Amino acid sequence: ADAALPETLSHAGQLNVGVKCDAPPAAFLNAQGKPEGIDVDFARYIAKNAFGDPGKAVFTCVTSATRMQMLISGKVDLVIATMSPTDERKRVVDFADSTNWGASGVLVRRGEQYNKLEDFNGKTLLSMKGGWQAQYVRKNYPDIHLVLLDSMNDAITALQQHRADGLTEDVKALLPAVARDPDMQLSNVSFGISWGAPAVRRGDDGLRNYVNRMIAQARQDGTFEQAVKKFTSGRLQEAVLNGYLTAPPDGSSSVNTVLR
Amino acid sequence: MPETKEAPIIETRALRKSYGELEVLRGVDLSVQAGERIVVMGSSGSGKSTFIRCLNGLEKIAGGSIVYKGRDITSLSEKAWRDVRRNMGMVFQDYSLFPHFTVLRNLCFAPVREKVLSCEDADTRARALLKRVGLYDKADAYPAQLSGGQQQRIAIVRSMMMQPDVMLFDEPTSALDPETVSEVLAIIDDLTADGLTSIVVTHETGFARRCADRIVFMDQGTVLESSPPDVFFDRPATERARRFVANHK
Amino acid sequence: MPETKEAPIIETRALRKSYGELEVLRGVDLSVQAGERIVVMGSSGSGKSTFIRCLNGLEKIAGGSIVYKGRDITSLSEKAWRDVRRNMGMVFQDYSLFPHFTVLRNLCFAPVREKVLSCEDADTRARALLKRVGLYDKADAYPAQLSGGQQQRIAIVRSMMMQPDVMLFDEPTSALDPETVSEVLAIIDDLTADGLTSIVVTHETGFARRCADRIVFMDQGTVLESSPPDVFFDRPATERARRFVANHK
Amino acid sequence: MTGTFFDWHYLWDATPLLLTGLRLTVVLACACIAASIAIGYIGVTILFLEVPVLRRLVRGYIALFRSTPLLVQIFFFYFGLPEIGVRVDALTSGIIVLSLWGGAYQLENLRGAVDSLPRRLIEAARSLGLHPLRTYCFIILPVATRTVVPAMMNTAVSTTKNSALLTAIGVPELTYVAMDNIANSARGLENFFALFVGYLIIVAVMSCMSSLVEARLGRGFAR
Amino acid sequence: MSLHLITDNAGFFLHAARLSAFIFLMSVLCSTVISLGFGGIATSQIGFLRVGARAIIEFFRDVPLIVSVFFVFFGAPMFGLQLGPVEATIVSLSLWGGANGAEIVRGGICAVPRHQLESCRALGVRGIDAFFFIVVPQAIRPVIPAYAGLCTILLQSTSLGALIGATELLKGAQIVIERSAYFHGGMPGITVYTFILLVYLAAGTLLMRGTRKLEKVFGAPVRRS
Ligand SMILES: Nc1ncnc2c1ncn2[C@@H]1O[C@H](COP(=O)(O)OP(=O)(O)OP(=O)(O)O)[C@@H](O)[C@H]1O
Ligand SMILES: Nc1ncnc2c1ncn2[C@@H]1O[C@H](COP(=O)(O)OP(=O)(O)OP(=O)(O)O)[C@@H](O)[C@H]1O
Ligand SMILES: [Mg+2]
Ligand SMILES: [Mg+2]
Repeated sequence: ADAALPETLSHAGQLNVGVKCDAPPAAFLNAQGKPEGIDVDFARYIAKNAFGDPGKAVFTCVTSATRMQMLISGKVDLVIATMSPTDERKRVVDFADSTNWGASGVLVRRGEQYNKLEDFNGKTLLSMKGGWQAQYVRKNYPDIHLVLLDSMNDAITALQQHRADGLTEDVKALLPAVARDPDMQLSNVSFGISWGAPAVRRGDDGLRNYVNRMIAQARQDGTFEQAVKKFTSGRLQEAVLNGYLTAPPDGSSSVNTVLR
Repeated sequence: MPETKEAPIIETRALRKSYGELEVLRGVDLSVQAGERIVVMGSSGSGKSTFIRCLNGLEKIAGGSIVYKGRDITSLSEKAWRDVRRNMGMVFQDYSLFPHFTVLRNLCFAPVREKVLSCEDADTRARALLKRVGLYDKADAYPAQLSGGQQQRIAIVRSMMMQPDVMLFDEPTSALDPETVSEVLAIIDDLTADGLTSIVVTHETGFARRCADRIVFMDQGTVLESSPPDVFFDRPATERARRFVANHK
Repeated sequence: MPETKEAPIIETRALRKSYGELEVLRGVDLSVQAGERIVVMGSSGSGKSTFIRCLNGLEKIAGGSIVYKGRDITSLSEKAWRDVRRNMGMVFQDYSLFPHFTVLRNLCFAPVREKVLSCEDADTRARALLKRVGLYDKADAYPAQLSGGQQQRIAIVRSMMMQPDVMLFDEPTSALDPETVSEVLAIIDDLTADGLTSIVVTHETGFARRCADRIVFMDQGTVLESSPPDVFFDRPATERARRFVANHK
Repeated sequence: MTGTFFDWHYLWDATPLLLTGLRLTVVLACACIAASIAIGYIGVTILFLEVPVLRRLVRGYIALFRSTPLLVQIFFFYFGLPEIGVRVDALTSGIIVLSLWGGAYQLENLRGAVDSLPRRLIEAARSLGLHPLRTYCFIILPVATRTVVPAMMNTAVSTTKNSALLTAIGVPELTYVAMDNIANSARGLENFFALFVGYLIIVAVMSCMSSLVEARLGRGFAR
Repeated sequence: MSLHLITDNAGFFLHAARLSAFIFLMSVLCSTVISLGFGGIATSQIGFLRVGARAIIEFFRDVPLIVSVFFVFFGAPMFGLQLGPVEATIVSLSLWGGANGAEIVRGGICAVPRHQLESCRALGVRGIDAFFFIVVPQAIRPVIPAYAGLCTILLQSTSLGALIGATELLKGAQIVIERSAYFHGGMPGITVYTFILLVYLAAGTLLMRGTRKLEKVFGAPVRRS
């Protein structure tokens, strides 16, 4: 094993990591109940480097609502769960460098035309609970009626059923819906880049630095590329790969970026 | 049973009734003349309550017939029974007053609702009856505010509101404490004295002796004896009745 | 009250008891000789039950004293009361048998648990008593399988198991139907005939006349009369007692 | 959890948002309680009058709603209703489920009360020659209602408390607002404090109301 | 309806259902212990014990169960406890069930007719013997239906675990829905929700059957022949 193994890992003897269980392609449980996905592969990659055994990554399911709590309470030492660094969150946990970026977009029903977020004033926009898009919209566009849900599938169903006019999320998360549902399309609205970053407990710099190194290494040796290709296809694959491997158009950096 | 000249007001022939396996009435024959005052006695479970409930159509009978004023009412529709019941008052063992109505409303509700009396008539009649049983000042009380004896007197008055031809009483005093029993029995005696036909199930031998024209003794679902009180109490014909009378002192 | 030579087995002096505001007993004086058979009568609410429960320590008294066999037991500890109670049987109005025990277990539970009798002795005694009240074959039945009269007979037998000196009965027959009343009263008569002291609260005048050595008439928390049955029933001294006797025919 | 142990300042800032949640909770509760009591009365009437086919439906309805988790019912209706062509938003869907759920319980309460009425009471009405429908409307229902008030109030309180489950489909009632605050700021203590106070107030108000209703209905009724 | 959705994930559902069952059994066990303890204390003669117990019971009864689930999950670290979703669900269900069960137990003890205790006193039986041999056996039977009702609610409430990420049956269902929608498209929601609704219905019915049996067993000697 690595000589510079952070204390958290050497002490635990394994990597306790929290991932989502219902968020393909990032992380999900397969029919056998085993975790799979891009985040899961990355966690196994870390474990393999740390302990020489990818099986030393031990996964726990978290949700958007519980992921910070699981970290704070010590149930897991690392959370890789599509979490964007924000000021509010940084008061509670520490973020490693971001692994990927994604533009936020709005999914709408085919044939409906929206060009900027203002177009949704007075209309209903869906978003995920605890997602930063919700906060962003609430803060900057108070006239948009915002409805927050727990899961993407709920939201897409709601949109199909005309319960709302749009669904805002990471473009990555929206693309699968576009791919499988001909009645849905991505609108021209694109508002800001969100980063996804692993998080560690406040002050656990050892693990944070270690994860930072792993991210750089994984980007180099094609680990991310492989993982993305394994769980995605088509337009989605393209968008996700871009998010992992290229720099974002707004010039923001993956290092300690905070969304406001 | 001795044949009488006049047609009976109410008559049962071979009345039978079972609850599941249990045969409760096994052919009850009884004919009651208008104005007669009958007391039904018998030990617990002998079928007295069941019999009196059959008379009123509260129980469906299994066989035999009931003739009321010359008309066979055995298999009337529920609607026709309702009309019959208006002419047949019934008072139960435990006060069955409507707890959410005042005394006056208890008395007037059925006759007014069923359009037997107008509102004013019902009111007049109710107050007159209340006066007669000494409860005039309780007209606006609720049942729960009355003692058991008072409640039972109201229940009797209620069933008199429709001016019935026949009054049925099922142990009207058995839920009362000893001191109020005689007060309620006196009311029954008073109200039925002037020509009203009445059938009273009771264990009160004093009342039976004093007020009954005839004692009907039931045992195991049949009428075993039917004789005037002095005969029944002093020279009962059957061994069973002798034992019964002895137990009741 | 006439003074007697022998020391009384149980005696109360100026016994008082209140429930909150309500004064239920206002100075009850009574002295009972060993072997005497007392019947306590009085209208409802006059404090009969409360009095008899005080004798047995089931109610804490507010004033006065109770002397049992020459010993003041007024302010004993609960533990000492337990010993006194073993010598004082008590039978309640509603059959208070333990519904989850068989008849035999009902009888043997208290004496065996409290180590008054051995298991075998209790069993022998229970069966003897059951035979005496004619319920030998019901030893293994559960209370719910018995009629009210049978249950009450068992309750009486249960309180006789400890061979008490004094038996207290609180309206032992008032929850029974008329025909079984006399059967239970006969048992009480039989069991208390041979020198057992007994205090019976009852409304049954027949029983009181026949079996009591003395009638104690209570009214509003005091003893109003205390006289032999023939005197009490035929020439009551007070107006209140006269009214009471008249009501009970 | 971070910074000061209990931040009144934070709570003060969050209060307006929490109050919108509280308001929705109250509205939800009122709507669902009213609807569920209505369902209860309709259902018990169907059962009592033994309406042939409807009776079985009512039985099945009670069984279904009483023996499955409300949370699953909430999801089921939220995604199930549109499949049969009913397009409603989360709030409406939530109100429907919660009313149906409460209705099943209110119905059971009423059925129990009607069944346990003294048989004498009904027989007395019959022996007076009173029409069965009038007996039902003027005697049975009023008397049963008086005995059922405590149980009815219990169910009403449960209905109110269970409105918190509508959080799961994004109805922004009190719990939803508080949990959203926590997910965003990890300020658990303040938000839970607000939740406890909010629900305690609602439950306290409801118990007071229930005592009032009981006292009012019970006038001249209980001994 | 696509039934293969169910059959393909049978193992997964079974696993989730096992977790639900585990949460349920643990909650019932802990609730019973808590309710016996607190129910007993709530009927005790000692004033402050009684009042204290009643206050705690009231508190847990008044707060919506879902709020106490969240509270236990997010609040436990404040008391130095580290509870995962499953443990938090069990703890909160137990506290809630214990509070409600205590009320039931208290009711059962109070419902034993007074004259039963008085007969014991009149026979000179010690208080403690009377409590264990006379009061408790008689309190059990009338308590069973209410307690069974409580168990039914506990069974249903295991689904609350889904909201804090315990992969019990409901959360499992949601995971299957997400995965299936991602890889195969369509609207798997209605099928899966119908399926688990039926599973809960079956479990609830089974539970009720069981208690009716239990009632018969305990009711036997007291019922009229
Ligand atoms: N609804 C019923 N279902 C089954 N059996 C019944 C029913 N009502 C009465 N019985 C049985 O029918 C028999 C006769 O009952 P009934 O009430 O007529 O007796 P009774 O002479 O009025 O007695 P009591 O003096 O105790 O009132 C009894 O054995 C009783 O158990
Ligand atoms: N536990 C109690 N709390 C308050 N008041 C009581 C209690 N027990 C009895 N009382 C009251 O005390 C009075 C006397 O009651 P008690 O039971 O001694 O009368 P009683 O002579 O036995 O009457 P009955 O013939 O009806 O049994 C009554 O007014 C009754 O209401
Ligand atoms: Mg009868
Ligand atoms: Mg008494």
